[in-house]
Amino acid sequence: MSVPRASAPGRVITRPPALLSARAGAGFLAPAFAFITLFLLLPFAWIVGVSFTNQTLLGANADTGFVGLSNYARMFDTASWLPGGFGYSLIVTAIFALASLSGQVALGLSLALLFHGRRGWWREVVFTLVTLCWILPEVPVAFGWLSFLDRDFGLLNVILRALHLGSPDWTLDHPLAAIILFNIWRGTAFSMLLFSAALASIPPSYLEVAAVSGARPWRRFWDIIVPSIRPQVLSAVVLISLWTFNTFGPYLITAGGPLNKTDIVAIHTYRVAFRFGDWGLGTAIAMFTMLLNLLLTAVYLLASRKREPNAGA
Amino acid sequence: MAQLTLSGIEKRFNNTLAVKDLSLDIKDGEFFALLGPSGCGKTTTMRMIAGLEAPSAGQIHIGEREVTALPPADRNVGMVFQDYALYPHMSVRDNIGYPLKVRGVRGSNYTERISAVAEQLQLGALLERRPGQLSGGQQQRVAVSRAVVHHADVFLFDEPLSNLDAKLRLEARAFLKRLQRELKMTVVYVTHDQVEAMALADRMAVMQGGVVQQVGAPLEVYRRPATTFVASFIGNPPMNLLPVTLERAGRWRCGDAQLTPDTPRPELVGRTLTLGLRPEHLLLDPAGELSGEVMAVEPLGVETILMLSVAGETVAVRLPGEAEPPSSGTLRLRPEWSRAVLFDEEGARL
Amino acid sequence: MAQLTLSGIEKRFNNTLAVKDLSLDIKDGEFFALLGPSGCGKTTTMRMIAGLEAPSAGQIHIGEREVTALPPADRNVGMVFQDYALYPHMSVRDNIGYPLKVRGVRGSNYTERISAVAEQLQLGALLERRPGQLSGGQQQRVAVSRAVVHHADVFLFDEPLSNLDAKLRLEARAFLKRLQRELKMTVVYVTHDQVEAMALADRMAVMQGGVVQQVGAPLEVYRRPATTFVASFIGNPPMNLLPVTLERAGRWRCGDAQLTPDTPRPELVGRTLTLGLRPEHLLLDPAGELSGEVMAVEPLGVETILMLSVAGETVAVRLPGEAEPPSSGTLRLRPEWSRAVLFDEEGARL
Amino acid sequence: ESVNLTVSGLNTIAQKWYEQSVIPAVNKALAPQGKTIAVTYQNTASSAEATKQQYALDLKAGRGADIMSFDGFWLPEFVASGLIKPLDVVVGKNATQWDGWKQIPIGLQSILGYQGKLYGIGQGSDVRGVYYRKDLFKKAGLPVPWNPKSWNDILDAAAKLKKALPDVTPLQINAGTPMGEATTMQGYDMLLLGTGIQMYDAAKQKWIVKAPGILDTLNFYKTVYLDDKLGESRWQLIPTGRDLSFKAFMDGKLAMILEGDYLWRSVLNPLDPSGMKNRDQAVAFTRMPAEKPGSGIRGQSHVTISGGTGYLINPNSKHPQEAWALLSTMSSKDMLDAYQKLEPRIRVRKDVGIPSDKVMQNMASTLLPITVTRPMLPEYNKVSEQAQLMTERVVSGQMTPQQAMDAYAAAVKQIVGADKTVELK
Amino acid sequence: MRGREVAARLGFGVVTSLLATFFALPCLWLILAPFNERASLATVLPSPPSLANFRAVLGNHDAVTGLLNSGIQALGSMLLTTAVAALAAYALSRARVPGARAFTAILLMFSSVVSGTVAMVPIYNIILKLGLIDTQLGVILVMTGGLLPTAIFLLLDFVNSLPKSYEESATVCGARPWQYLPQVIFPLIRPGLMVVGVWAFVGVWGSFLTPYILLRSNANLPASVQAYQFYNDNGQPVLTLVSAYSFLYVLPVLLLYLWVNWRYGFRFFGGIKG
Ligand SMILES: Nc1ncnc2c1ncn2[C@@H]1O[C@H](COP(=O)(O)OP(=O)(O)OP(=O)(O)O)[C@@H](O)[C@H]1O
Ligand SMILES: Nc1ncnc2c1ncn2[C@@H]1O[C@H](COP(=O)(O)OP(=O)(O)OP(=O)(O)O)[C@@H](O)[C@H]1O
Ligand SMILES: [Mg+2]
Ligand SMILES: [Mg+2]
Repeated sequence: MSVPRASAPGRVITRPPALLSARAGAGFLAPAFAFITLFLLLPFAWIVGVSFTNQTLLGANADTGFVGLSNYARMFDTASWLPGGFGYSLIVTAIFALASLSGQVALGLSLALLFHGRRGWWREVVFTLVTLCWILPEVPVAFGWLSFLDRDFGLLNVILRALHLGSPDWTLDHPLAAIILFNIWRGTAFSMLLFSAALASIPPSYLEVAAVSGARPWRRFWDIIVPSIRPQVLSAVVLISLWTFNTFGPYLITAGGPLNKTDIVAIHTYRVAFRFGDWGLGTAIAMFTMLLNLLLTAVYLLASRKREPNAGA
Repeated sequence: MAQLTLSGIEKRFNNTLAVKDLSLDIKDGEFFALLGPSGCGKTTTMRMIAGLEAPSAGQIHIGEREVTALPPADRNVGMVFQDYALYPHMSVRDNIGYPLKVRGVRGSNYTERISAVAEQLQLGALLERRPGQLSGGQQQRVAVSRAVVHHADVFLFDEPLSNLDAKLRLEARAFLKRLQRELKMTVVYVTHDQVEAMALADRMAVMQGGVVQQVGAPLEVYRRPATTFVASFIGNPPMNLLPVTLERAGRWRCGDAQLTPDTPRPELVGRTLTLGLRPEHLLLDPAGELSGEVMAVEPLGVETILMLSVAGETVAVRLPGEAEPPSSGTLRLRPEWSRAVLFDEEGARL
Repeated sequence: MAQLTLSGIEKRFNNTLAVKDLSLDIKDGEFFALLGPSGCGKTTTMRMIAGLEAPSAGQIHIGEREVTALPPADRNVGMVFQDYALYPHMSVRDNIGYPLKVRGVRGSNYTERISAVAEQLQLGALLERRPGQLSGGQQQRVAVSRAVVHHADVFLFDEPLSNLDAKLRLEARAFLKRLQRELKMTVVYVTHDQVEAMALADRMAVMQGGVVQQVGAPLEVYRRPATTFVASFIGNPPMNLLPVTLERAGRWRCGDAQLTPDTPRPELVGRTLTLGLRPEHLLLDPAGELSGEVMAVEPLGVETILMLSVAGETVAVRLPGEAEPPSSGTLRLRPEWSRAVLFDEEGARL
Repeated sequence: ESVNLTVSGLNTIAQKWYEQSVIPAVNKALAPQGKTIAVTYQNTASSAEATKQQYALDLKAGRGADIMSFDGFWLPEFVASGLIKPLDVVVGKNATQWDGWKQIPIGLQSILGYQGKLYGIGQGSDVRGVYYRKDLFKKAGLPVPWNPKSWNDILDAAAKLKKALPDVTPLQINAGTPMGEATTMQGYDMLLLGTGIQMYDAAKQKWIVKAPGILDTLNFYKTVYLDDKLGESRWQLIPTGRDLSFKAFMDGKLAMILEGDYLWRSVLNPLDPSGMKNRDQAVAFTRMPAEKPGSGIRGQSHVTISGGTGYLINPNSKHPQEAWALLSTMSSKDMLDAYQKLEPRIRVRKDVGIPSDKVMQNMASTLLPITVTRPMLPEYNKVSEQAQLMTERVVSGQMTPQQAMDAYAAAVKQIVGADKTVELK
Repeated sequence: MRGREVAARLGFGVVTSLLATFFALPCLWLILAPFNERASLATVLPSPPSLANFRAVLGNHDAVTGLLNSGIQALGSMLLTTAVAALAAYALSRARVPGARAFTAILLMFSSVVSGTVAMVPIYNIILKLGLIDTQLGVILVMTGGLLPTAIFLLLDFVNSLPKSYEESATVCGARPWQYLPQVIFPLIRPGLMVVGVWAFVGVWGSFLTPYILLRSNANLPASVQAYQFYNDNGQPVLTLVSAYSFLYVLPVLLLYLWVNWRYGFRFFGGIKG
């Protein structure tokens, strides 16, 4: 039998096994790509463009006039760091996002850990409850919270009074705490679901080996669980940060006030762009926010790339 | 090292009884194998010894200490899991050293003890690698190192070799046996591979459905299986089991064939029993009393396995490697009566 | 059914050459085994036959058809994956029928063909179950049914038995062999278990590092391994390999021992070669020329394996099951010269 | 020929009115021309910002409802961006020669008029004043009916109430940003007008950014909310504050409230399930006094301010004549009389009264003659927000009245340009 | 040991009950207020419970239509998003697109900003050009565009964790991608599709701004916009009606979630590792 050679070995470089040919893959991606181009990239281009103009919704500036970077300069003028300014809003947002993030991760992780390896109706009840807080529509839920936080009739204060812990006026005296609490309440489900999936993917034998090796629960948590779910923690941190940074929900609780104490970036942008129709400034703020988000995403990509080379078997 | 005593332990999961009234006495320095088919309760037994599962009844002693209610960390056992459970985020060194680390061993003591074990298990050069960069055999040795780095009283191995390929398995087997001898370890070794159990164990227990069927030295179990289950589980191919009716003393019927055993057993006349014969104890003989139709021939080199249909049962016959039996037709067989075993209606050896 | 021809196929992954210049001619109706250690390229070869991997060079023919560039769906092969890849959301019936469904077979034709196959593989009663409700052995039969329900030209099995426990494995082996005979299937069977390969295959290829070391009938490979690698891979325990120096014709030296072989081989004098002897071809004999120190005794029932240290090498000796050799001390061994094999410096048989 | 017209901003009651009265009437009127009209409704509820946004987008795209409900003070911005056109352009002489104009006072015509052009027909207007609880006043030994002549009268009454009824909040005057325009119109403007000035000096065409009147106003707030604690400052700072004040008033926990006629006809409406069954017995209305008698705007002793809504015709309408026919019909006496049966309130036509409600009728007749409107300027919104913020800063104690006014001045100067502002001494 | 075990169980019970209470309490008002004829922000048991609020709400034709429209828009977007995202995630996972992860991560960041208030003007104009203003399809398309990146991101994890041998065995069986995708792959990642589907449904069901900007006719407006029927002229909610309408508005989401959770389990696969 003659053995015909296609070519000398080493010259032919076949692609690694792709289950899907590049053509079919492109076909599958096409609808998503069309949607994304039409409804994300195109609007994005508009935002970039308008951020260099003094366009307003109505009035004499309703048509575009190029103003260079002056919108960006306006964002950080001297009034910016006073209540109501963008700089002030950034600080508020940073506190809001950091506190919400740590709260959500801590609470979500605690719930996931508490129920790790447990089955049964109680777990179903708690998980359903927490998940519902996440997926129920924002507006009705906000009414629930307004009621919950109400100084006089709110359940929170009813309980606190019963415990002789006073009855603080949440939306007036601690508005930032109130919306942080609200955001944690609303978002915990995501990290809880994420972490319980992550915990379920840790082979039980990892923890058992540690137990047999003499490690106590706290030790097992730090030595085994934390390193094992690091990638998921990273995902959670980035996604929650992104979502928290851009959430508008607290508007329904405090409307950004009082005295702009809860003027987070999304609310600030809403006020500038929607209420005052100042598109130039509004889009510039959106662009700046986007750059901050981009930074976050980049850190995420770098961090997740770094762990790849020494990923285990 | 210490001896290990299980007294009447039992484990119930909801409505399944995974382990039933199990008592074992494992001696100091003994290599003890737990053998049985999948789901028979081997792992559950071992997890109870380690403290990973609480027994529903019974007691466990390690040495003089009762450990039944102690958490795993307080039992001072070493354990190797079936999947090794090496930590992918730690180097080989830190994997091996983990039991030392949690006990607060630090500094030079820490590195020295790891090096000593790694030397012994020929892992010296691999200490800085991650488990993902090791072959299966190397991973197994790391898992063993982690179990032995700390001087445990009892060592537990849960099917440590089942993930290895045939050749590696042979090597690892010899290695484990040597290690156990050298360190005089008390070992409980779980496996469903009877060859492995026989090759390694000083004594072994054969389990089925949560119940120990037989405890004994490997050869004893091989030669005199306590039940038909043990008979059909041990040996490769396993013992052939044929139904026989004792019509008269010294005249047994098996299918159409009339058998004339050495020992007539008049006391059993009239009963229908099971005759057990290992494949090497059925000899090809034109004058044999049994006849069977050839179904398959498996030439394995050192031996040839002949599969026959005798009285409706599949019967294996072990022939030397050079034998070239016909691959079809009917052959006659002669039992080697001195090796035959007889089981009663419930499957217990008579 | 059809024959299968691989001509000089080769597979390169980035910088590893997984399969190198492989040519095989598998006959119509033949049971062909691909045997080799982990990572030697068995799966890669099979995936190239199925079309799941594109060869970097060479051609594949099924029957008269060149299929090298065809997608898997056009090759008309049946395949059983190592993990079975049964679809958990479909009933057993729909799993088996999937190849028919995608080919537009409908109605009574569909159900009848499934029933026929299921009957043959004794799955008739399980057709409405989900794969998750089946035992390992049943799952394997479903996977096989799915591969054979459509009349493929070639059947590919990738370690189909490696997930089964020892007893099931034996049964499944016999069953597969019978099926292949009945349907006259052309089968390529990948395994790393040499016993399995020998029991099943008409011919087998032993691979190492992407290169075929030997192709032949099982017994031929067992008796006359082409290389030291094959010698050490086949057999359980494998062939003992001892370094020998041919000092004079008929006078070979192995360590301290002087050997006097049957055939003096004067043409090889002066070279240092490797002597291969299977464990069953080393006999205990007080007058034997070789001496070894006992390292371990493994009484396996039907046989006893004795591990000795001879001239610095570990040597296995196969003894009958009843043998009770001393578990320490020095024993003398006599090679059965007629069965000895000699390998050159590169490891090829002379 | 059947013409389909779209009308935006009709609430449920108005839609009922349309079905029962307006559509049959307009079809009868058009019958001679062989035309019929069908109407599609578009709800524009939600916030004013959102509605404006929707209108702006639609008008820019050359679309939108044929007849659009419009808040009068949006006009300047829409006119400035050229999105709406006067009636004489869109409709022509049919509109200019409508006989209904005669029944609408000039001041109310300008609800939808800007710079001398009419863009649509106003429909309703409103007035503001003080509501008080007769029962509480009697308990506190205050006279009923009560006619305060100055801010001090109000403060005195409040002080008496506070003393006599410790768990009753005496007074509510809107402040702070959460209430939005309700702060500017019902609170800040009502006080500022009492000092004799308005936010914008129409004669000089300048925004008044510093003035003794502003300080007086802020000091009044400070007295009420901080110094004498006559009001609940909390309500001014949280989003639900205005509702809480309404509820307190209904529950007899609030004695006086400065509000629009909206409170009377809607919130307290006894026919509404959540309204006040005994409104007519417990609640009385009185006009808001100036700071001192005669110190109010135009030398008035009482002040009020009005807004107004109406409907205009979309310049993009394909059927402007039919739209006009509909708009004029719905603004006819017959139709508005019919509407008053469903929803009685202050209408723009002189010949349309408020038949079933003497209190409302009284408000309209005493206050409409002395009312003012907000400045019709594109920047108004942003300035108004600054005014709200100014009151918030005072009421919360964050700034003194002087500091708050200074901050207000600085912010307004930035919004409108320093040359368009004036500081009064 | 026994004592310690009891203590541990007790501690677990107390801690989880407290957490559950924290999550349950703010929802209580939503359940109680609708049945209270004089509902306020106070969370009190209605005495006597009444259906008057519901009668009033259901008597409002536009509001009822709004609930149906919400259903159409949410279901439409859910199906479209899930289908398009599943195809894309499959392609990204299997066709070896270089930089697939960076691509989805950056899109994710985009979507969280671009779907906010400032993007409404260009989106209005795009839909205008497509001739879809005041159509439910327009809303469905825009919502799908906004939801896709996250949907792809979530699904990618599910597809990546699926052994390739499923598709390989299907191709060897003779199936083409358009056969084995619906027959084999999608059923296998169904829990993922369900999570994404529920999440998309909820996202659209609760969205206000997009439908508000794109829709005009009462016949097309969803419940989130029609809820303003129950606000008074001064933009304040009429709590009796709003609470009843909220109750009706929340109910479908609740039922959908409970059904999916019961039928398929609402969970992530192995956690999102990115
Ligand atoms: N956590 C558990 N909950 C319920 N049943 C269990 C649990 N663990 C084990 N079982 C059941 O107990 C029995 C014994 O299981 P065990 O794991 O001990 O078997 P095994 O002998 O180790 O089997 P294998 O060889 O398959 O590992 C089985 O029937 C199993 O299904
Ligand atoms: N997709 C791939 N990319 C890169 N290298 C691969 C790939 N698939 C296989 N290889 C390499 O090719 C070689 C042969 O692999 P193959 O899977 O064929 O081995 P095998 O003989 O089937 O082994 P096993 O018995 O472990 O299944 C190995 O070195 C493996 O690491
Ligand atoms: Mg087990
Ligand atoms: Mg393989």
